Amino acid sequence: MSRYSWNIFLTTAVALLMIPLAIACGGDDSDEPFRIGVMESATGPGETYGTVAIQAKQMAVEEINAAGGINGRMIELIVEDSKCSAQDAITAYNKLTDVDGVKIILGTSCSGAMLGAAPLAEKDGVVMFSGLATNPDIAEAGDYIFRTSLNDAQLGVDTGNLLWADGIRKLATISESTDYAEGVRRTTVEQFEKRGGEIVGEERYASDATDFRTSLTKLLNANPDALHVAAQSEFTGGTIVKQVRELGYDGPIYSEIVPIGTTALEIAGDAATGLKAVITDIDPANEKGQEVLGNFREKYGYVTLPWYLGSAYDDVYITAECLKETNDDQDADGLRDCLYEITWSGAIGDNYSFDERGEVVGLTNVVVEVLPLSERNEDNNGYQVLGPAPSG
Amino acid sequence: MSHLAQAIRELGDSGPLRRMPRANLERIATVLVLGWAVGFMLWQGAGFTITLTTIFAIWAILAVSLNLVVGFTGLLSVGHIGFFGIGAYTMAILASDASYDRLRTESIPTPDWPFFAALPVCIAIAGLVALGVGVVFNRFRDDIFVLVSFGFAIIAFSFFLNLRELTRGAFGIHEIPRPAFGSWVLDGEIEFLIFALICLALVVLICWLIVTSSFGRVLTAIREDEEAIAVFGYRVTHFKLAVWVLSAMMAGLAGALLASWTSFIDPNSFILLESMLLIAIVILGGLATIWGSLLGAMAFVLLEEGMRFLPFLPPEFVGQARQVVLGVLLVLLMLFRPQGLVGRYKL
Amino acid sequence: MHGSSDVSLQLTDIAVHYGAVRALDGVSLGISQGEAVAVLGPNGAGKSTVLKAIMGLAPVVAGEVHWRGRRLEAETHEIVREGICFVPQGRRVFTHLSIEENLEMGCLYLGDESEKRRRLESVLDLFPILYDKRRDLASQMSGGQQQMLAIGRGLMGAPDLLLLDEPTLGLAPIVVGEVFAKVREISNRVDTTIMIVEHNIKGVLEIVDRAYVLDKGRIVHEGTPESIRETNILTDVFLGRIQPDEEGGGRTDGA
Amino acid sequence: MTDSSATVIHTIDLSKHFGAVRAVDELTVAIPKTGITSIVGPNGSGKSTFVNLLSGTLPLDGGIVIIDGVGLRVVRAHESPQHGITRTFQEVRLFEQISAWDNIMVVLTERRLVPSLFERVKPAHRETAERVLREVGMWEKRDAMAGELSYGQRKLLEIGRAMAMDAQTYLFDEPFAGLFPQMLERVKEIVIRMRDQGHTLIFISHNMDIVRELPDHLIVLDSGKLLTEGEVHDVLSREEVIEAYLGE
Amino acid sequence: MSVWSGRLDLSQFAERPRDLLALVLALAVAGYIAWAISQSPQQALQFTFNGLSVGAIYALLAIGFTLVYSTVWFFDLYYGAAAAIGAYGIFYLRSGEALGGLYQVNDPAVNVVFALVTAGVAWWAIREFYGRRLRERFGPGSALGVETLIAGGLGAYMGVVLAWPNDLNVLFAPAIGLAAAVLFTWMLRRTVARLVPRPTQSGVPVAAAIIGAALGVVCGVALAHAGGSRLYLSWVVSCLLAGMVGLAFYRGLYVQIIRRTNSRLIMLVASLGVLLALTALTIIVFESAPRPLPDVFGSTPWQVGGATIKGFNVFAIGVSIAAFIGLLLLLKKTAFGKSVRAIGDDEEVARVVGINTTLVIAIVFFIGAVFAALAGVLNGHDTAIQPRMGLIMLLKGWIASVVGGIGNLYGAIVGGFALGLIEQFGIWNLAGEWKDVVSFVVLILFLSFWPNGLLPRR
Repeated sequence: MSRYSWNIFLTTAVALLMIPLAIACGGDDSDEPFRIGVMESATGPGETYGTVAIQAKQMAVEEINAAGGINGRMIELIVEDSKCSAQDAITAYNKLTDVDGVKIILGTSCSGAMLGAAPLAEKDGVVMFSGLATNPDIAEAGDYIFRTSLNDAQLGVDTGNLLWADGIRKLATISESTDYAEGVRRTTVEQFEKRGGEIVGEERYASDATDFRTSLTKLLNANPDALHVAAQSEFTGGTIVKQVRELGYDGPIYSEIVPIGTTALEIAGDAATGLKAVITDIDPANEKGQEVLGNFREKYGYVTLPWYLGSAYDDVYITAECLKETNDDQDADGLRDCLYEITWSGAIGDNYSFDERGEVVGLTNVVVEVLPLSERNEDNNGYQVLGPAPSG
Repeated sequence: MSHLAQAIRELGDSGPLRRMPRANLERIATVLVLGWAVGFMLWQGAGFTITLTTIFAIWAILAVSLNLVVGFTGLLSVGHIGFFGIGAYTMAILASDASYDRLRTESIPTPDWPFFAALPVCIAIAGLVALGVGVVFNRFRDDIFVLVSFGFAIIAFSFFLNLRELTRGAFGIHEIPRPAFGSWVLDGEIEFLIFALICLALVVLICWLIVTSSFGRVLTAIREDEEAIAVFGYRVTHFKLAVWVLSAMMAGLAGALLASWTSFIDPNSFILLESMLLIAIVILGGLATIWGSLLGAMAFVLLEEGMRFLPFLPPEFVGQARQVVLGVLLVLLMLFRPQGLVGRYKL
Repeated sequence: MHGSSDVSLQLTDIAVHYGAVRALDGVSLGISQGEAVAVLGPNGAGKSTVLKAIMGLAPVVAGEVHWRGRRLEAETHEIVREGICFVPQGRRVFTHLSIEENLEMGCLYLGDESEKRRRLESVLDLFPILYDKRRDLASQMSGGQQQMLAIGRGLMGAPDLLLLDEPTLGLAPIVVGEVFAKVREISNRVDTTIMIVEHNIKGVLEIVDRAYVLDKGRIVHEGTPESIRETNILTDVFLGRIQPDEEGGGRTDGA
Repeated sequence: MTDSSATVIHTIDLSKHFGAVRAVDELTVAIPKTGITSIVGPNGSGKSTFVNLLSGTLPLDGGIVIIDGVGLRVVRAHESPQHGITRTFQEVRLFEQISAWDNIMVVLTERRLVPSLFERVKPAHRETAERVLREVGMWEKRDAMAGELSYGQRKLLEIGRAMAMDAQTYLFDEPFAGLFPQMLERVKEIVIRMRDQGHTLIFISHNMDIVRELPDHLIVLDSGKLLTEGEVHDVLSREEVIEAYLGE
Repeated sequence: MSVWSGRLDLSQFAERPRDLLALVLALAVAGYIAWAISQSPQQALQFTFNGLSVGAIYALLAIGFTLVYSTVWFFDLYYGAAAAIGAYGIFYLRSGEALGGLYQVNDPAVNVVFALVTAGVAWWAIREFYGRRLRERFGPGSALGVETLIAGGLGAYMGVVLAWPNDLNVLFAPAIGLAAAVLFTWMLRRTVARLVPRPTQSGVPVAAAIIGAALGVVCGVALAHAGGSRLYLSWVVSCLLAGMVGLAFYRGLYVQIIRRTNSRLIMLVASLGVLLALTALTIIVFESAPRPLPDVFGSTPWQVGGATIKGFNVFAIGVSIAAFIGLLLLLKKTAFGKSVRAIGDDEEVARVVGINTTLVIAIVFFIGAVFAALAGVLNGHDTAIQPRMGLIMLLKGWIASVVGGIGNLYGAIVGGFALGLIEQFGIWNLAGEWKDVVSFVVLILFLSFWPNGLLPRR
């Protein structure tokens, strides 16, 4: 036992000695480039968005730097993986703020991760600026929290209206058990029921599920007019569409952005034809947006989730614009004030701005339909825009 | 176990069993991990060190409490994460002051209790659940116990994810408050760290008292031969149940701390894989020693955070790389040192 | 088939270490064709280890085993094919196999079906009890029958040398007598060389031609049963009067 | 038959089946309180099962066990010490990965759950443990792990562990098996000393030298049934015993 | 295995009330299913199909599990990784065809690793089977050289196959041709030997060799031209790789651990380490997101009485039943089978009576891992793959083998299908997300009432 006591004593002593020492050593650096943190889910369920977002941001930074930077200073991105999980987001956040001394964080791609780190950012006065997180709760997360992605609540209202307008009265839903997909489903159902529709079946699945036939069998047995799919990962979205067709269902399918992603359409194949989705999309008439997509394809050889790509890209430019004013990457308050005032025209839309909750205003959802297999190509991403989402 | 007896009988023919090499490995491991920790602190500075130490404190509570079950009682439980989650969720539900009514997402009742009122409830509920589970699990042993404890971890996770009326499912629960003494809220990182370390110290003290008491000795005997110790007048099931519940209560405490520290929890923190990592660090550190679990938890935390700084490793693979390292370490330990780095017991 | 040398098995300076424990320490012994030899000694003397060293089951760190004039360094499962069969301690039979299958296991490697059947018949002939129950599971038999079965299984390999490790351990006196009788019968009738490790000294000395006495991993005596009965060597060994150093549990006070 | 007032354990129609095998078959025996009783019989005659039933290691399938005048239909292992019974096992079952000292200590301390949480080693425990370890000659080896001891030492330690219980009745399952003469003498000595202290000793053995020498009373089992019982030399000369067991 | 039987003995004393309770439980389940069928026969039929489809995969896993378990008495968690390796092997080889080549993965490091594993396993196998003969003929030095040369060649071949998966059929043609040639030659000689009297056989071997070689060439050429065979050749390569990795783990790791200790839990934890490391490595190589496999035959659903089932699912059911029957014959009829059963009873004695236990157990591990990989492949084609699929499949296979009766082959297949059906019917009026909970609750209930499973090992 004496050896243990000695060991324990040793640790305690070392730990006590080292804490002040460590505090003394933690220095800061105000070197040449502006340092901006990036937290995206490079792995985990939100991998596709995270990867696209990181790449889009890097592309934007390279463009800015190639054009001479901001007031002559370069931008440096410090990327951390938030893995679509609150806990990992907190760790990544702490690493970014404590180790790298970052005051501006672009991210994250998952609402769960965002909600985990947001309270810390709010307390520390660090700006968190996401292009992808859609959970309605984020609106209330604080003063320093911004996003260019549309709130799920709006998406749900639009989808509910669309369903009703298309003559759907009995709806079956299946959604992934993640905050995003659940949020979409919930708001959709709420609006749909408000309009007088009836929900005849509800199923959920865990993110690592690959076999949905049981759930789908039950849903189809309830004879719905339409099926609504809300997925977090393109993979599950695509697979559900495929498997439901395999089970002999030929009615309409409605969904959101995920099941019409490139990977999802590749998995679903012809089964996805005719699938309708309410998404935010880059206006084909928006030259800036098309240019960004073109550059991205040239650089990385693929394009997926174009709107989120553009959103992540715009975030960097908006931040850069504000840094021009503040000229200090440690001045989070200045950045915040700038963001509240800014009106921006970029890849994802013209003249959008932020309201007092940090929510983006000035962007709208559209309804799209997936094309038959033979008509899909790289330029149309496999779907056509039917028009703006019906209101009311 | 009778394999062991068999082997020993055979060896007994030719003299006493060979002694395990008790080289200085223990001391080397200790110094290595501590040195690593110190070096890390010096290199990284205070802020991050505080975060890491807090994570360490929480995992150490888990590891020490799991060691009571695995190392001292010989029940290889992979389901400990379930109690951790129960503690965290109880704290979250009771103490969260978020009012979800104003939001459009799933809403749950939030009684908005203060931290210290919710804490005993967290511990108690983890203990109660453990009692129920333990009564059923008491009959299982060895690899079947491993299997059903896998089951418990999965069932617990499923409840966190799917019992939406209580846990908000995948949305998670946020705005979980920090501990507060009256009006003094421990919202600083250092204050919380100290609080967590005090909790850890308490848990270590309690565990130390348990394992050095008569109760602890009985546990080790149960680990070695359940039927034999029963003949000497001990109700084995009660002892097993008691240590299972105690250990679960400590895990519940760790969960409550986690919830309060991160202020947000969702089911992703309580997946099966985390539980497998947890058992890996307990075995890695050493079975049937408290110190070993502390060492294991420390190595575990340092491993992940240390690997973030490896230049050749893309950041997104740090978690996986750590898992690879832990897996390989586990294999090597089973090969050369089945009792773990500073352990006192071989499975 | 037989080697040129009179000595069929020769151990030279065998040392076996289990970690720090020296189970055997320079043991040399030999057996001639047709002999029956006993290895005696107290617990922990290394008796069983001698047999295990021959069978390649013990970590031999030094020394050589020669079998029919050639060095024996095959793996355990190949040694059986060399004509050495080992009947381990403790009635270890395959409990989930029938008696017949158990016996077949003794020469599973043999391709020749008719030879297998011939051996099976001769073994069943030697053990009539087994013949009656040959379709039953081995787990349903009594201890004595299991021991017979284990010996029979050893004989299925048609061994030139049969190694028996404590064949009477834990058996009732009546069965002990039977086992010894069978061993004697095998030794005489089938003309098999036998090496037997036993703690029942009285019984085993009746049936062997020669015996070695082991203590603490060394051979302390070798001779005929008579010579062992005459000298006090066994008493000395068992009471620890030889080399009273080292050994921990074997204090002689109070004896 | 021994007279019942001096009987410590009395079984009536004791039965135990393993599937179709009747390991113990309606066994009715009485074991006298004083002296040493030995149980012998061919392999598989149910000796160990009998001991396991008495100590509660196996549940009864039928019959009654009367211990000190108390009739039991169910014997629970953890209650057997309350009936004054303790035992050793055929395959030595020590707590392998704890020290010899702790192996003894574990049977000395508090049985009740909650008090045991707060109990530390008391001087009285220490004294008993030391006494027992010295008695079986294992005092020098007290810090060694039980699993690292030699076979004989393990046997001694197991007997020591039973002695530390200070019970009325000791069930020893093959205490002499596999021991070389020197160790054997020591175990014999211990057994005699315990008898002289007034304990009841019941042991199973195949070693006929010892069976002839030590016990006062002999019980012979055959295929789960009582073959015969009585005074040692008388029993050993009976026809049926010679036929079923001794074969000389 | 005295531990095991001892434990079984102790738990065998089912008291009357427990039996009664079990009966009530069984009746309740039967009643529930009858009620479900009466509610919606079509859904019940669909659920049955679904249950049998997944049950086939569980059964396949459980069979392999049981085989290994009843030989070495520990649950080898590597099986989870084997399933994932099997499935990802297909993805690795066929990623150019899946997802329109979106995620091309061909990593030289991975190829080298598998080439080395192949070489190592081949080296070991040659030594084990022919080592003695080679040494006797050529002497130890040159024997070693020959062995190394052959093994190195095979390893390099595997490396090449993995590096150019798009030409798998061409690359495989020589190997298949050679195998076919040997097989045909052997068959011809045997047939001739049966039909023709002995003395007139002088020219037969040469003729047989020529004909056999010709047929082999035909096979090889046919294969090289059959582009569609690539997918199914990938199955072979993938299962083979998983099997070899399993064998390598046994020979390189488990044997060493067994030599040092003999504790089932130590083995279990070691294999847990293997599982953790391999799962993480799979994620590192292939990323954690799920991926689909290319379409196979039988992907279009059939309508049967209002329910639909894919031809591929029927195929999977057939595979698991065939695997079961094959294994059963192997165990009952062959000397190998007897060796396996003998090793299950007592490994050391089996060695002592002349069984090369290392070899037999290695083959058992190989077979088990191949079955697991096959299960992974079937599951992957049926739905999709993701790196952690192995863990879930492993647990389901484990449950199936325990529910069926530990160490009993019949139990494993019954358990597998039973688990598949129970899972489906269990969530008849529960939400689908509770599926895993249902299987574990069933497991725990089962173990409480029938500790030995449905069909215990004698």
